[in-house]
Amino acid sequence: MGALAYSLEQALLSLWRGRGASLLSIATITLALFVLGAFLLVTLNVQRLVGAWRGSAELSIYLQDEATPAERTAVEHLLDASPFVAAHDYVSKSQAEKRFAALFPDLAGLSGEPAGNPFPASIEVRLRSGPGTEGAVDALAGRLRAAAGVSDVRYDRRWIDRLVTLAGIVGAVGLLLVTVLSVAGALSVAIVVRLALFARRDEVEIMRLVGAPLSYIRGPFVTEGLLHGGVGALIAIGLLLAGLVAVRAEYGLAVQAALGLAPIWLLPLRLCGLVVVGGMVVGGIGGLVAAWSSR
Amino acid sequence: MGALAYSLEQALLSLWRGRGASLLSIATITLALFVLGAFLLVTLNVQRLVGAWRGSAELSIYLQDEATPAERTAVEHLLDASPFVAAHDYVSKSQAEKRFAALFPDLAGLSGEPAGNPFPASIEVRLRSGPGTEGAVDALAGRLRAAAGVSDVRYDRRWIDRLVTLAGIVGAVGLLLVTVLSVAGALSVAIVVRLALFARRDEVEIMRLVGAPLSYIRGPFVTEGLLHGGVGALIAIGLLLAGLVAVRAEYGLAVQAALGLAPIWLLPLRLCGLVVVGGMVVGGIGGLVAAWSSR
Amino acid sequence: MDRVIETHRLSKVYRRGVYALRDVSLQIDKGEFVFLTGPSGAGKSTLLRLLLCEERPSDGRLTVSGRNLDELRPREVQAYRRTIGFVFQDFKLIPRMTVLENVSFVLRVLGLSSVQQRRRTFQVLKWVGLQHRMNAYPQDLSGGEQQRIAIARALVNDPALVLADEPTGNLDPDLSLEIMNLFREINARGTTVLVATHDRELIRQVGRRAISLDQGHVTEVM
Amino acid sequence: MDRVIETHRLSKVYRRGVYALRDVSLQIDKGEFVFLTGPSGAGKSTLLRLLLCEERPSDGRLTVSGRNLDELRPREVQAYRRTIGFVFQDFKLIPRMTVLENVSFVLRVLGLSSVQQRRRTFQVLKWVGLQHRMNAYPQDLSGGEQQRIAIARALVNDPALVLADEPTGNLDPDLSLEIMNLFREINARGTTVLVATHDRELIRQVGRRAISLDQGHVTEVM
Ligand SMILES: Nc1ncnc2c1ncn2[C@@H]1O[C@H](COP(=O)(O)OP(=O)(O)OP(=O)(O)O)[C@@H](O)[C@H]1O
Ligand SMILES: Nc1ncnc2c1ncn2[C@@H]1O[C@H](COP(=O)(O)OP(=O)(O)OP(=O)(O)O)[C@@H](O)[C@H]1O
Ligand SMILES: [Mg+2]
Ligand SMILES: [Mg+2]
Repeated sequence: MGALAYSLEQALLSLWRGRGASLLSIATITLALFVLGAFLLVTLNVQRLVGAWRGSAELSIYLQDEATPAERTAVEHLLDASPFVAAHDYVSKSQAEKRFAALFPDLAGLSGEPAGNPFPASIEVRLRSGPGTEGAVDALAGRLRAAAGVSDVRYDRRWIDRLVTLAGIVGAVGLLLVTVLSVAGALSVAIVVRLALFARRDEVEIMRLVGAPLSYIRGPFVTEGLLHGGVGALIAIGLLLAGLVAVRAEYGLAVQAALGLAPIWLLPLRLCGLVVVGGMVVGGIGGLVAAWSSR
Repeated sequence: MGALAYSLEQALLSLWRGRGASLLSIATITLALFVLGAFLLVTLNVQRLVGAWRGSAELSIYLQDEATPAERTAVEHLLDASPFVAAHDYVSKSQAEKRFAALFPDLAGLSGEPAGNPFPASIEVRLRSGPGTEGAVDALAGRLRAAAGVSDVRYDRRWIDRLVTLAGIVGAVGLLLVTVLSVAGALSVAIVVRLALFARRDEVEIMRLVGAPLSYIRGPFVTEGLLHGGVGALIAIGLLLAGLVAVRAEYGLAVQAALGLAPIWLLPLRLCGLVVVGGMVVGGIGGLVAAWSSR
Repeated sequence: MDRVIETHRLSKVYRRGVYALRDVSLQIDKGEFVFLTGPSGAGKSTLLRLLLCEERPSDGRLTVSGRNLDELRPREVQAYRRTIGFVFQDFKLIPRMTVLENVSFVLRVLGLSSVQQRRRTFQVLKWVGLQHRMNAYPQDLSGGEQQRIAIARALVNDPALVLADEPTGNLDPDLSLEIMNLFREINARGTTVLVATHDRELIRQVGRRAISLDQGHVTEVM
Repeated sequence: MDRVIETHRLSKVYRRGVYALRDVSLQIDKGEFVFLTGPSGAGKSTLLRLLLCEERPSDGRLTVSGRNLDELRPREVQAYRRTIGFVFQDFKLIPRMTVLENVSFVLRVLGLSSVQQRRRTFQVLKWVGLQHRMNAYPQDLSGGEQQRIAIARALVNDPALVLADEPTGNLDPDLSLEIMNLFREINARGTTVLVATHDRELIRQVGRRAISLDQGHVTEVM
């Protein structure tokens, strides 16, 4: 009990008396955890985004102008039968023209003139994502392309592949960086606690010589590591939140418009907990190691 | 001269005698510079990749089966007239069928059966990228859509927008991280030099009191900072090279296949120079600041 | 009578074969007041450091109150040190702590209440004449003042054994004698005292048993 | 005769209003050998620290060889210190350097060739009787040995002024007298020597002028 109270008191005192070095140390831990958290956050959000995009992957079936309603129904039956189709939507020729006019108002006059409405009717299909989807959808696309009344089938697969590859690379780089940064974080805690120990190695030696129990000698360092880690983690979380809010305010609408999806702006509680606990554990371990290694 | 030789000698001695702390310090600088370099590298490559993709953005013009050669020529004239078209390529119905058969050999039987060849002839257009391209290409697409003999025009704009937005976000996050990491790097150098100073503050005080010139007192610390920074930078460059080679070996082919482009695997000499000079400057400044602040 | 300190053919060799002590055999009984004297580098501090378990003997046996110091485990060493009052030749005060904290720390570790800590600390600071400097930091004190703080710290927990290494090296003769009288007082209450000093005048004035060392050998036991 | 040290109503107040020196006026001529004495806390070390520019006077004037120390710029302070030999009460040896390096460092700064550095260093180490320990590190020496290294360092560059703070506090009487003879020898060659000590016996034996301080005041000039 005495040693515990003493450790906390001394750690707080040391934090206060050595404000400069402590600030430096906490800043380092904050940075390490901030970068780590930011990475986890970005990776998480990109993964979800890509997931959402994959979920919304579309198959567009363009119908010939001369396609009969029966042919259209046959195509729709084909779609209903596939387990990978989430929903489908018929877009008539006139709807397609309206859409085009809405997108390009300045070209509206051009479109209708010589040969009536040039836009084909189409069926837009939303696919369900899941394992094996791609191959199956490729097969379905081939079948549809061969169906009567269908003029063309477009499946945005190439782009999705590119995106998935890109997301994979970003994820891999992210993982690498997170690893590197975890090591950097641990290293900086070690340095900082070593700094604290260096600054007080004479003191530790004196305590030893006047017979202080080991808990009194080591306790303050472990506590100081814990405090540094915890405070650094809390500041890092604050920064992450602030950054998230700022990015959201700055880019939120633009991103939403461009991506056609509301991106996921999450700072999961689990992540926060992880950062705090991680910071304290790493800080505490750093303190422990430093304290133990003191001769 | 005497002070210079003395500084170098003492810095090397300090590096050797304090191997543990020096290693820790160099490792930190290495990590900071490595992460920074990795970021610059990834940002650079992603930017080039997106640029390449934008350059290869395609416009596909599907021709009606009943389109006459004259109509096709008219369309081609329209394309030739646009300054944004880099090249165009006619794909006949039979070529389209062959392509499909090559891509989906198992569906080859399906395609030809009921209504002859279902694939439309098309003209594939490669666009030149540049400012204002997008709006102009949208207009061009509208005009083409209205031309005689054209059944549909597809412009992969939505996907490119998504990609550009994503690349922009990645770039912004990258910039933020590079900033944060530069600060972290400077901070860790400051900590490390402070550590060195802390470990030797009594010595510095004694030197002062026995009348050592200021160059003798400060020189070794500045030199030590320079050495730490330089060594750290060299190791970081080595790691970057190794990482690049490893990623290339592991993912090179897959990435190339998926992206349809050979990605740029560069470690520009400029970047290397920047990292080394940056490391030494930051290290030297850290040493200088620490040495100056020593009362 | 009880043996407090007993050494048998005790030797200490430092790196590079420097013999600081060689075959030293001596006994000190409970309640004795003994001086340890000898020229610079004779091995006085080394003997005291061995008694504090700061160093381990290279050879021979060293027992304090019947316990062989070489066999103590780390936790026991700390507990053993708490029963000793030690005045270091270079003071070894903690720069981060005030004079009061430096002295009362020893009591805190022993678990005394803070009221008791303050009372006892104030008392020993008064003994050495420095109660008015109790809120100063060690580096703000003169050499002699630091030395007296070191003495106060050694005496604060009423140790059964006091070991003092050159405790009056930075004090003027009057003050030195005062401090020696303090040691005598404590000795009169049953504490065993061993003082290393080169001040022959002081030994003469106090008039107690003195053990002379020279180049690691015991040369004279008065 | 030339004045080397001259103080006029010199005062030094530390934080919290501790007066270490109060209105001290004294003169020391070139070639003099002067003792500074007084009880613990009298202000001896403070006066020496002021002479080394380690502290700035709070009030009054302090000139050395006609230069007001308060007006020196940092670079000049360092150059001035190189002309002084100072023995610190707490030795102030650099733990990272061997005895040889500690002593020869002063010569290196002065730009002597390494042969000259070695020859001169070896000579002063012989004076203090420690040439056989020249490759040891300070923390591996006894208290008295460290003190003698500090003395060797102060004398190595043949300074015009030697200031010594309690240079024999950790030495036995015979060795103390030897060191004092060393100072006398250097003094005979024209160096001004100012030694702070509490050892009245030593002052008596050496038989030179002594200035007494008490609580910051000059009480006696013998
Ligand atoms: N840095 C400081 N801050 C505050 N007070 C100080 C400081 N240094 C010295 N003092 C005080 O100034 C007074 C004179 O100190 P000084 O060191 O000059 O004494 P001294 O004559 O050398 O004593 P001793 O013989 O014990 O070494 C003492 O009371 C001391 O406590
Ligand atoms: N850590 C060490 N490593 C090597 N040699 C040492 C070490 N400590 C002491 N010595 C040597 O051992 C011998 C005895 O040292 P000790 O400190 O016991 O002497 P002392 O009697 O206390 O002398 P003083 O009166 O000068 O303090 C000396 O020659 C010293 O140089
Ligand atoms: Mg000793
Ligand atoms: Mg003094």
